[in-house]
Amino acid sequence: MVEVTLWGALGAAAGGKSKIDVEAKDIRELFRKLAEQYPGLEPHIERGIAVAIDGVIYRDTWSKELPQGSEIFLLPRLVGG
Amino acid sequence: MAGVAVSTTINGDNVEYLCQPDETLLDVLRDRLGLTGAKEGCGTGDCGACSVILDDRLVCSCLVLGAEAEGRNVETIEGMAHGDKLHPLQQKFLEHAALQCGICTPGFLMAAKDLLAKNPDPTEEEIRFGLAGNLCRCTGYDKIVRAVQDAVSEMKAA
Amino acid sequence: MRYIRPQSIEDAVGLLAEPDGTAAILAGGSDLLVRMKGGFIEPDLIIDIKAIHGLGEIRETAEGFSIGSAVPCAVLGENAALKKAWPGVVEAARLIGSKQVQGRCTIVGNLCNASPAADSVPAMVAAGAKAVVVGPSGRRTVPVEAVPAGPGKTSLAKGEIIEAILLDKRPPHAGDAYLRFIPRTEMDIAVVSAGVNLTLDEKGTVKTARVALGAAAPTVLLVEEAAEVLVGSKLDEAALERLAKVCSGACRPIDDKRGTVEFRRKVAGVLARRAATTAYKRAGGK
Amino acid sequence: MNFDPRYSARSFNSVGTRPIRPDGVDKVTGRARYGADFNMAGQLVGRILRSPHAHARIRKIDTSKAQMLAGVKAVITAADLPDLTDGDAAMYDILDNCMARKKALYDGHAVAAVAAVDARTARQALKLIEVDYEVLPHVTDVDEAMKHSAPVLNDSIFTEGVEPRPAKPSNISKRSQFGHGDTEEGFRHADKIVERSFRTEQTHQGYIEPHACVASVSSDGTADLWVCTQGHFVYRQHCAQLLGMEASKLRVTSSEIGGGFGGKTHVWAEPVALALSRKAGRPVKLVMTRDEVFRASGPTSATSIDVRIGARKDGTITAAEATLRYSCGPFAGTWAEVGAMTAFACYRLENVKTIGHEVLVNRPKTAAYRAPSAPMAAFAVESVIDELAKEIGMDPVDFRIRNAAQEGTRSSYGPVYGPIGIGPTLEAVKNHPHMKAPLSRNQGRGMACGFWFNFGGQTCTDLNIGADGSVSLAVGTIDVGGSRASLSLIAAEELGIAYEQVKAVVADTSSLGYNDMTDGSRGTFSTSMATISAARNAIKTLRERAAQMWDISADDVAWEKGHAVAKGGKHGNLGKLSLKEIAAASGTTGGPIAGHSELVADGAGVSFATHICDIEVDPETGATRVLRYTVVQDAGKAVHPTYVEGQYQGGAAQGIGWALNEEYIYGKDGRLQNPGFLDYRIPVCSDLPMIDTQILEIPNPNHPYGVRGVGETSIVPPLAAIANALSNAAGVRMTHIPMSPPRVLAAIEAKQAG
Repeated sequence: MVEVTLWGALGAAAGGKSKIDVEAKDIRELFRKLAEQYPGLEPHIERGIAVAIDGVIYRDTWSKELPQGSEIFLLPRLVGG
Repeated sequence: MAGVAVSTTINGDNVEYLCQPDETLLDVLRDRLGLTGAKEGCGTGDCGACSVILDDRLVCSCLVLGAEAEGRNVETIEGMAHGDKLHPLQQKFLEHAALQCGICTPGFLMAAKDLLAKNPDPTEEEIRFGLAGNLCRCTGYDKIVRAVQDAVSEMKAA
Repeated sequence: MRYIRPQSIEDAVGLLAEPDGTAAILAGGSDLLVRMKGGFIEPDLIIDIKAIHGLGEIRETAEGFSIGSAVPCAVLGENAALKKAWPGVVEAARLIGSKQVQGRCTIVGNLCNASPAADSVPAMVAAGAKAVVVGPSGRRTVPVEAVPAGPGKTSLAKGEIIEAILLDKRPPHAGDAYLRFIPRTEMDIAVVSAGVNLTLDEKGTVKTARVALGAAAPTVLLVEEAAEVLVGSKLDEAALERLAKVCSGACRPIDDKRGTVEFRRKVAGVLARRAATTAYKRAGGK
Repeated sequence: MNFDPRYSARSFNSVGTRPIRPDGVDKVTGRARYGADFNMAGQLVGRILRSPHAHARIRKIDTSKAQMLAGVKAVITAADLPDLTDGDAAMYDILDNCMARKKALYDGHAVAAVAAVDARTARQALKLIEVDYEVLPHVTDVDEAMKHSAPVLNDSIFTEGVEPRPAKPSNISKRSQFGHGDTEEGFRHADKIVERSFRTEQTHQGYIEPHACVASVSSDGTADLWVCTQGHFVYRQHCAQLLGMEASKLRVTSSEIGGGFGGKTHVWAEPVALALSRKAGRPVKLVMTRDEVFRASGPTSATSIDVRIGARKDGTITAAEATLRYSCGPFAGTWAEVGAMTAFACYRLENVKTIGHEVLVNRPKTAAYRAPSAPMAAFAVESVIDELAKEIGMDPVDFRIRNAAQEGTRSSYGPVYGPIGIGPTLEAVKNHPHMKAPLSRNQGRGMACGFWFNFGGQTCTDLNIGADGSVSLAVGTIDVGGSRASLSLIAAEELGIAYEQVKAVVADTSSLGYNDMTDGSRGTFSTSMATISAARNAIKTLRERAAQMWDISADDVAWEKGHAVAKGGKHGNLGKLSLKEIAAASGTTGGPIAGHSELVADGAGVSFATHICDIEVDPETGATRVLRYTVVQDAGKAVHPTYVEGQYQGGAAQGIGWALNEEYIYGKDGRLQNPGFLDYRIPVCSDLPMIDTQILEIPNPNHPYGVRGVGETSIVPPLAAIANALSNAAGVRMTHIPMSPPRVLAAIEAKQAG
């Protein structure tokens, strides 16, 4: 079980919650379960969400494991110049 | 529109071409003669990327008509190196990484060459004002100025 | 469209006077080609005047200097005698555009483009320069300030062309200066500018003065009241203050992308004061 | 992927040296080919007709006269680019931006295009296209656009991120919020609170090379696109999707790129060129004019930002808030959101809240520009930080050091930081000789900090070893400023060979797997990771081949300093085999030797910089001059230090231009007044001093060599650094960027008037 923190706009899509507990071993499973439990999040996941695991931001490595007790933070997927 | 027949010298070679009366020298160089070293950054003389030397004067080739080159002497970036030996300015631009994207580089090299031809030992301020007609968006000019300064030292020693 | 390179001024006048179509004079091309590129004009005939004998020369005469209308501004800066006599006019001409443009642009082109912000014009007006106009009915000489009639408009009639700019020979104790304000250090059009031309007596008192402002009104402003302020003074602080005030007051500027009315007013005065100080020093005043 | 990206400390032979770039000679001799330097046999000239109106309904477009003009081979409108986006709103916006569908949404919006035998004919054809516009009220100002009375650009936009969903459409496409703690509680504990509002005007990336491409669509459904871009794979995807092609049938070749800075991460005219070529059945070359570049590509957001920060007398910040309003052009974006994330990222804050509003206006579509959205937020925040330091009587550097984020700090945008460089850059600035240099009258010194995220992303690299032992490295990230040199260094380092033995090239989209764009400072970070991985794969093969040559087990072969070395006492007589020797024998040991890599380079590691700036002000005219400028930034590990310095200097120069003179100026008619380099004033050579740099190297734990992205952060601090310097020089706090002479003079006069 990991605790996932959602940024503002995502919280609204998850029924106003800012923290969610999810049983997930990696980012792929996290996204799948989030979409199942909170259908409102699905369009956001499709548009792209970045996952910060203990401060390191992952945009595309869906195989990245979520260590127990790590800090998981969902962020908008950003663009750069 | 009647074409204008032009006979001119480009990088030491006699060249003849036919151009439209409103066609710029830049368009002639790039589109008719395949000399694409001069770049069009603005087409209005504000960026210097199309700089060439026309009878010992630095000009924006976008502000010269192709017809005006009749009987004159045009120097472009393609004529700057001698065979496989780079001009000291070209060499110093490489060594100092005075280019990032490189689109402004041919214009800067022509401007720097013209500057040193008229002032072989310029101060930093003279270099900066001498190159003020050439825009560079990548480097902040620092390494360009240093490359010119280094080329000056080398050319004086030679 | 045709491109013609006449060999004589008469041929040029003849071509310009042709009844059909529009003709454009090409000297340096730094305004003409930009306007053509932007699609603002599409002349039927381009008359390149650079092959006309004498138009590419600066001549020193008994009366002063005659600067041919095809002389690039860079050449003005290379003429030691002209630079010594009229440093303000030369520095104004040398501020037009970049080094690349300098090798092409001309003060006559700058004048006939009729931009209120033209750099060389306030300096020429302050210098009392005259333009030699050639047309179908002959030659006439007019003060430079009579040429621009409004932004983009001149008083020249169809078929007329300026052959040269005349500058007087300098008496002793004379000096001129030109300053403009631009946001960058190069490559900009003047936001506002000032040209000052002074002659002094032996003691350093101003005998005659001419003050002209650029980008301060639809055409260059010759501010006679400013000249009156300076004449009789030794450019003391009070005179300079009054000069600045008069110049600011004389402005009739506009708000545009390059500056505001308030800014132009204030800075016109500042520049006039600074240019006057330089001109005074050049005239030998202390 | 079994590649381990973790950093391990090591010494370097090639990395950290400063060799000449592999593409250098071509660039100083005029041989390098950029977007407009390519031609195809029989090519036509493409040109685009653009709306002169800021906002207008397109009632009808009559192209019949243009089509009849001799020499015109194709005329297209939105009808020739049908909507194939299948509900993908972001793609629809790209399509609508490339060619207006129902409405022209800004001055310069494309409405039709032609392909003709030459430029003159194409220009004439444009004049013959008749567009019947119904001119609508427009709005270009970000604050005006938020008002209830403002004309609504898109009546299907209901503000996202607001509960309950608004009943009426508006120009605010999204509200976002970040932060933690209780700011109101925090402000109650503050001894001093500074609150100010700021504005920044819209700027353009200002690359010297206009957008240019040559498109060639064949009757068999395949197509080629030659184009200057920061991401040819992304361009392929977007163009293929908009034209209804299979991506594999569109080959995109990237030319040398004459600057991008984010502006060439978006497709603009490329789909139009392909559509013209498809209709005309001939190649089409389409090059934007400078006027078009300014009116219809690029710009960054214009912004309006409120900041409020409170601190105790001891220098501890107790609370910080910002509300950020960013213009997006006419399409929904996430620009304010990014600004809201970056605004307070430099600081350790218990109570912080940022709110972002995305605002639609009748201006060109906002595009990424180097650390997009961060410079404006940093301008507002770092100005208030400076003022607050003054209010509590603390040195601005010490104040920042006291509140700087560090490892373990919860960032203002959410996650907790790993090892970061803000503290070290501040300490370096504190001890920098620049801070102690004397100043004269009318001169002032300022400093400011900046943050950017940096990205990694999808990356694919091929490393091929020729029989002569030379190495060709094919990468898929565009080289915008010397990355081919850096990547060659990386390959040389990992293989243990000389830099000169490696030649890096950028491969086209048919020759290599997908790569993300060169954006987010990812070029060298991500592709160096992939290059290390590819080199390690090649080394594995090299070891196997050496083992064959020696007839021993590959497990007994190690790779040391560019040579295969047999391990263990029983092979003591075998000596070494160089890469060259193994390569020479490759034909009989199993064929060519190559290493391939595909990976997602995540873990880019955030980036911080602190800048110092000295300014002189002419109090009579408001003119300013930058006297001295110093950049201190963390690079993780500088692969080619000269090009790292170049990134620092270039970003600083762009920031200086933004701070002092660059701005989009719109008339009341909604038309852009200054679409050219004459009046859009980027710094010229004589405007700037030398820009000193100090590279800090705090290794990124998520890269084998410790590399961090370095491209973007340097544009973040200058706006604030200059504003702070100006405040110290002239005693006026500038809240409107650019700090152009009329604005500075007005501020000085207002102060004198009391």
